[in-house]
Amino acid sequence: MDASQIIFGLTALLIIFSALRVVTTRNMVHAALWLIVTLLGVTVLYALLQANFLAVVQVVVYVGAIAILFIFAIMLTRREMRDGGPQLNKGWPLAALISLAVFGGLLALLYNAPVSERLAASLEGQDTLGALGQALVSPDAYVLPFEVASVLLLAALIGAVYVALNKKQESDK
Amino acid sequence: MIPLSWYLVLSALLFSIGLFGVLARRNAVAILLGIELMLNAVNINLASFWRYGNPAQMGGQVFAIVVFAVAAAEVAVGLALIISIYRRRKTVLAEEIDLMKW
Amino acid sequence: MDFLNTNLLSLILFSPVAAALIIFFLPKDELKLIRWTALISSLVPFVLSLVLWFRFDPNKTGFQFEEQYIWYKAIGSSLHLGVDGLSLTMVLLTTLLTPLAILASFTISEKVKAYMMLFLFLETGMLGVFLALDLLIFFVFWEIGLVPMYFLINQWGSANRNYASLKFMIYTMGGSLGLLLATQMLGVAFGTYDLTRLFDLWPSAQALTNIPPWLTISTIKTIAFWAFVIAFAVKVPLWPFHTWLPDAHTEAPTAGSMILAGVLLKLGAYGFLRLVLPLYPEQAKYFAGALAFLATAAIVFGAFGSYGQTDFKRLVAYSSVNHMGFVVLGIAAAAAASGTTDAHIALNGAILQMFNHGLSAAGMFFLVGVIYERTHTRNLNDFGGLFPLVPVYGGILIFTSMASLGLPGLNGFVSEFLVVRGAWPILTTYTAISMLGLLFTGAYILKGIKQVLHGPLNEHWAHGEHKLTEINTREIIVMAPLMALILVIGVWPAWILDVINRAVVALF
Amino acid sequence: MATETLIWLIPLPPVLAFFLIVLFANKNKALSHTLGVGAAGLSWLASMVVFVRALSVEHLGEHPFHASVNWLPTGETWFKIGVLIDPLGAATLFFVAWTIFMIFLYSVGYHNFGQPKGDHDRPGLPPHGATVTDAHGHKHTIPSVEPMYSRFFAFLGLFAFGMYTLVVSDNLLTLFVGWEIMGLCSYLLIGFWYGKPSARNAAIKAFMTTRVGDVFMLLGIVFLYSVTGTLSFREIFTNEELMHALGTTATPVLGLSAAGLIGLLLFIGTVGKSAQWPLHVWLPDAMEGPTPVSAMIHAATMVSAGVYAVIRMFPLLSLDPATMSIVAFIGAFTALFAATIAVAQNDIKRVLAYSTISQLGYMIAALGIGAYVAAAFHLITHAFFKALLFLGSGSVIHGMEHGVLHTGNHHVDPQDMFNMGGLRKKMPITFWTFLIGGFALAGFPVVTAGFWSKDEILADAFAHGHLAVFITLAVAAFLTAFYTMRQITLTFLGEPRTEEAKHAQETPWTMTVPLIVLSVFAVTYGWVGIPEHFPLLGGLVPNWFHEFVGSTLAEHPEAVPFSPVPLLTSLGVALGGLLLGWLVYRNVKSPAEDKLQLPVLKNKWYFDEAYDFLFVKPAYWIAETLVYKWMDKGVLDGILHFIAHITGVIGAAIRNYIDLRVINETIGDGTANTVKWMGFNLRPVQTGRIQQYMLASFVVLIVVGAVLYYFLVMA
Repeated sequence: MDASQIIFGLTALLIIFSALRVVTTRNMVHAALWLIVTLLGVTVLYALLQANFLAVVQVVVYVGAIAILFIFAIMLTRREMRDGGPQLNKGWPLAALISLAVFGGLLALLYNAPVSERLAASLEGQDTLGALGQALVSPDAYVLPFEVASVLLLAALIGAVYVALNKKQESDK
Repeated sequence: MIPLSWYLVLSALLFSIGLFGVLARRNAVAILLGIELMLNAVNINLASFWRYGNPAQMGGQVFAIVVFAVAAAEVAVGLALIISIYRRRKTVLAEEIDLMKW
Repeated sequence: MDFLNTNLLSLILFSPVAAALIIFFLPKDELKLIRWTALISSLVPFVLSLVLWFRFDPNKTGFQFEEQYIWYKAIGSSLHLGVDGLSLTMVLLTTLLTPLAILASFTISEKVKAYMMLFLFLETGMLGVFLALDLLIFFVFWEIGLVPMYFLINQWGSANRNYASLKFMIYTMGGSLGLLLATQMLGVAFGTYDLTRLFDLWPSAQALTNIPPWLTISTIKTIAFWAFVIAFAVKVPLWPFHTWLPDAHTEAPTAGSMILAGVLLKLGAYGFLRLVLPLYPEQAKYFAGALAFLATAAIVFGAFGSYGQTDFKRLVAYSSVNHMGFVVLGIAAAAAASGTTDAHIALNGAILQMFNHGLSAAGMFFLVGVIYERTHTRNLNDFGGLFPLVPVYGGILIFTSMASLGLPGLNGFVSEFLVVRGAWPILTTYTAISMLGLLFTGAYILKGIKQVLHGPLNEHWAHGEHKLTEINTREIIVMAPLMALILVIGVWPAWILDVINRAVVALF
Repeated sequence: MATETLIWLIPLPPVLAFFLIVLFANKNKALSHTLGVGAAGLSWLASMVVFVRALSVEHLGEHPFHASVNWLPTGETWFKIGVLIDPLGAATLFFVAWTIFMIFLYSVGYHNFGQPKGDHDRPGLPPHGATVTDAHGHKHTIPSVEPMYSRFFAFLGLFAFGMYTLVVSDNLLTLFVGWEIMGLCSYLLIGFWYGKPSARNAAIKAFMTTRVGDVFMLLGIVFLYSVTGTLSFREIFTNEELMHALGTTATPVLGLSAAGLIGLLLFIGTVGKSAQWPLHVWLPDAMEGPTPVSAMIHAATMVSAGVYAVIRMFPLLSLDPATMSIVAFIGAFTALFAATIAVAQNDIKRVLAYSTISQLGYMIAALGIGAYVAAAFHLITHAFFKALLFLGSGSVIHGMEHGVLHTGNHHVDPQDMFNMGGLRKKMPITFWTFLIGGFALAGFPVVTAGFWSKDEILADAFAHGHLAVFITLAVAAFLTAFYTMRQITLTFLGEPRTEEAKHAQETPWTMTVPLIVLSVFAVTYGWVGIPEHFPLLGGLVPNWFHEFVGSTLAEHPEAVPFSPVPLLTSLGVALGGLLLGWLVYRNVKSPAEDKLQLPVLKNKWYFDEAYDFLFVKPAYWIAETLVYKWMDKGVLDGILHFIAHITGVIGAAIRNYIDLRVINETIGDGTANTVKWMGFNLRPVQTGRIQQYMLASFVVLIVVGAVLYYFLVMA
């Protein structure tokens, strides 16, 4: 058991625990905060995987932007949600069963998959970050999906602004 | 060294937890939180397959980045919808948002 | 000029459609504009067919001015047009009568735009039948002609128009069902609908593929022959298929009756000449007696039927049955003895009779329409002694009636004489019986004149709001070309008969 | 100008006049009659020129004036029409030109040209007279001008065209053309005063009755044409082979030869046109036309055309004895039959009408016994004196109308002979000319033309052994003389029997000049045909007519040997009849005293009634009831409507029992209902809760994934 394995194990435990808290805690603000913990755990995993760019983006985009968005949303909708009633719906045991079944199914697949025990090759002398940058803008590679993704993002943002606009108040003016 | 299967098992577990959150939580924001968990599970998979496959091929990372973008878009639209609905109906409970039934 | 020579027929055929499209874009309240546009544009095909008439070379046999365009290649049908002496006269008749009919309908004031457009479509339909050298195209135009006429009767007709238009439509369509089937059979059997080829292939065909073994080729030909004959007999109309005609003619608007009698009936007779005789020479010969019987019945019963009427228009309508009977009598005679001089004379007479009847019947219907427009009655007993009130109208009516009666010196006599002359040695008994019809032709014509013009004046029409007005200039202009042709053909028929004769000698 | 060209031109002026008057001159009376009379004069002039030139040609019979042009293409050949003037044609042309010209002239006076417009006259009715005020302030009623004056001359012009065409034709077809045009004109002229129902019906009767004959004639023409391939007289008659073949070919009708049958058919046309029994009924009614003129057309000119046609076709008829017997029988019978009716008529024109029928019968009978020259001779003399008589009777009526207008008593019929009497003093020219005409008709010996022509017929009949015909004709001649004298006596002799007759007036010169001209011919024309062997007079002048007209045909007929029997007979019947007529009627004052007014004669042997019952009423019934109501409306339309009804019933049945029940309710509605039921029951599944949907989709995902995994990977 080397150091990386230990780090992985601890990180994994953190991720599992915090993720469970995200889905179980009654307080929505807490749930959001637990989500941040989970996301940070995943960052550690990226680092272990030597995907440095992803790790950075995870922190900046997820922790920095998305999580904050959640907290804002929760704050905005909090008035009616003051911890009244259960946080889980009536069908939650069935949901749990399905989730377990999915997990079991995935494990079964992994069990039979030949790749499971593969170890990572060395990345010595490889400029993965440069390669990624090249891949994203090279016409031979992924420039089109990249651009499409950016357009999607733009459209989503405009759409979000439009949907969230308080039309009632607009017309009241 | 960490075998690939570790990452995969972890991601499967994270995915299932996120799925449970999506299926079981009453609060619509909480459902979105679950979705974020699931997306992160996917991203772990993508990154680890990149690392354990051919690191010269940047497809895995590129897909992960696309997932980031999609996640950001999804959260933005999703939360906007929730806020809009909340304004009109004063609720964020998924089970009460059932206008599109028969 | 070369363009004109090579495209003359399609210009004639489609210029009415083009005119109808122009009218479509005119504002619908500009009645005068629509009327004059229709009239002037209907003169275009007339002028073109005059060009055709003078460029036509009667010394050549076979079709002239032929044009062929791809239409439906997969089944061997093409838009094949052409004229010979037979169709040339009919084309001239059609393009002559249409402007006159349009001029005659200047009094129509309802839905003028639709009316004029239908009329022009009708002209194309009729011309198409006369010009087609493709069996399928023939059939298509044959049916196209029905639709405008149906609407003309149905929309602008008089009291009983629904019944009449329905009867007309269903009867003629029912009749042409067999024609369609037989047409398809020919097309399937030979892979072509081109008439010039079918004339060679079909009459001499000794075996057909794809027929049930229990049917012989002669049985098939007989059935197809009768399918053709019934379709054309309904249209001509031959006794006993004639009862649609009095109703349709009586209810149709004036110009509709003119065209119906003037041209539409000729389609049937033309079908006999163009298709039945060349395609089924043996069957035609075999059944000539039956045809002659029906023709004689049409002549005699048509005359009697006409004599028994109290409705002026219906009287004239029945006279069409009588006159067209002579056409079929001539055709029957030619069928029985094709190739002989007698047959040629009979056919000369039959074709000229088609032309002549077109002139005189159109004129008669128009004159009935003239008086109907003024009095709003067609009942012969309501008239009487109108001659002093309308001397010009009376003179024109007597003139046209005499042409219809077959007075020597006017056109009807020439053709009737030729038919009788041709038919006598071939079908002696039938010809003799048909003389009874000729006698009663006189009776009903005189009855019409007697009831309308002669006798004590019906004072109802002499004074006040009902005062009968004289025929006006527009109406005289409609009649003038008809009367001139009636007289010219009666006195000097050679100019038209020569063309017909050469075609007849070459064809039959 | 070449004679042939001139012949072509003869018929044209009148028809041009017709068109000019109809189109341009119908408002101007003077211009109309100038055109009409001028055209008639031109034709007359041309005819006379042609006649004179014809006389100067030797052997005109073998080399007649003849020209033709192509008219109708008939297959490979052409049908030619043309003009022909042979001796018969020339002789006919002579009298036709004269009589027609005289008619035109006479019409000017008859229709009161120059008189004022009538007070109540309207087109279509005879003029009723006009009231004028003279210098002394007295009101007089005088004759008024005919309102349709122009139209009359137009019709006359067309009529003249028809007659000239008929005479100059070289073939049967154009002869028939002229024949029918005259038929039309006779219709138009009889119905000239169309406002009178009697005139209207008479016109139709005339047209239809003659048309019966015409239809048969047309068949005869067609038959002849199809057998010989030509209709030209000369081409047929000079072709001996053809004639022989015609004479020997048998036909299935009555055992006649082809020539006989054709001849018979053509002869039926003549029976109609020349008003022979049994188609004679139209001619007396035709007197409804403008009194003398149209009557004259129908009595002197047009009806002669029928006889002319038979004379033309004589070579054909003479090939078959059976046809000749029929012709002789009909002629002789008609001659006697019509004479009996004439005896009992009181209308001055009807007497003449029946006498015309009778005299035409004479000619037909002469033809029937083979004496075609005699027939032609009588045709011409009869045309002159009968024209004279009719114009004279018109003059009488015109004079009587003066009287009627003077007294104002319109109930007096100016045509009834019993209203006349003593007119010889009032109308001397009319009287003397009428007397000449009457004596010619009666066959007054030696001086009148009628004697010579009638005598020739009787002589022929006797010489050729046709005794029955001879006796019949002799009796008819006796009756003719009798009723002619009756007419003259009642009209002119004695004292006026009515006030109107006292005030009758002589007619203007336009009417009397034609009378005088015609009376000259009525006397002198007989002298050109005096038989060579006649006692005393024979040989003084050559028998020109016999020589000239007889040369028309290749076979020159022999002059009959003289016999005293026919001469004495004709002398006896003529003088006896005249004498008896005068004796019987000189003191008769009213119809009641007339012993011969037998109902059967008065009613013309009931032929009108019989025809009405046998033909007219059945024709109406056949047309209106049988053909129209029963056959067309009943049976044929009945079948159509039945088919339509059956189609409707079948359609309704298909709709009600198949479409509605099976297809709509079971298949269509059934499917829909099932789907609806299922949807209704499945509806609660659609809760609208996304978590439930997602749950369900994951259940499906797992199950399907497991199944696929089991089958694809495990297996």
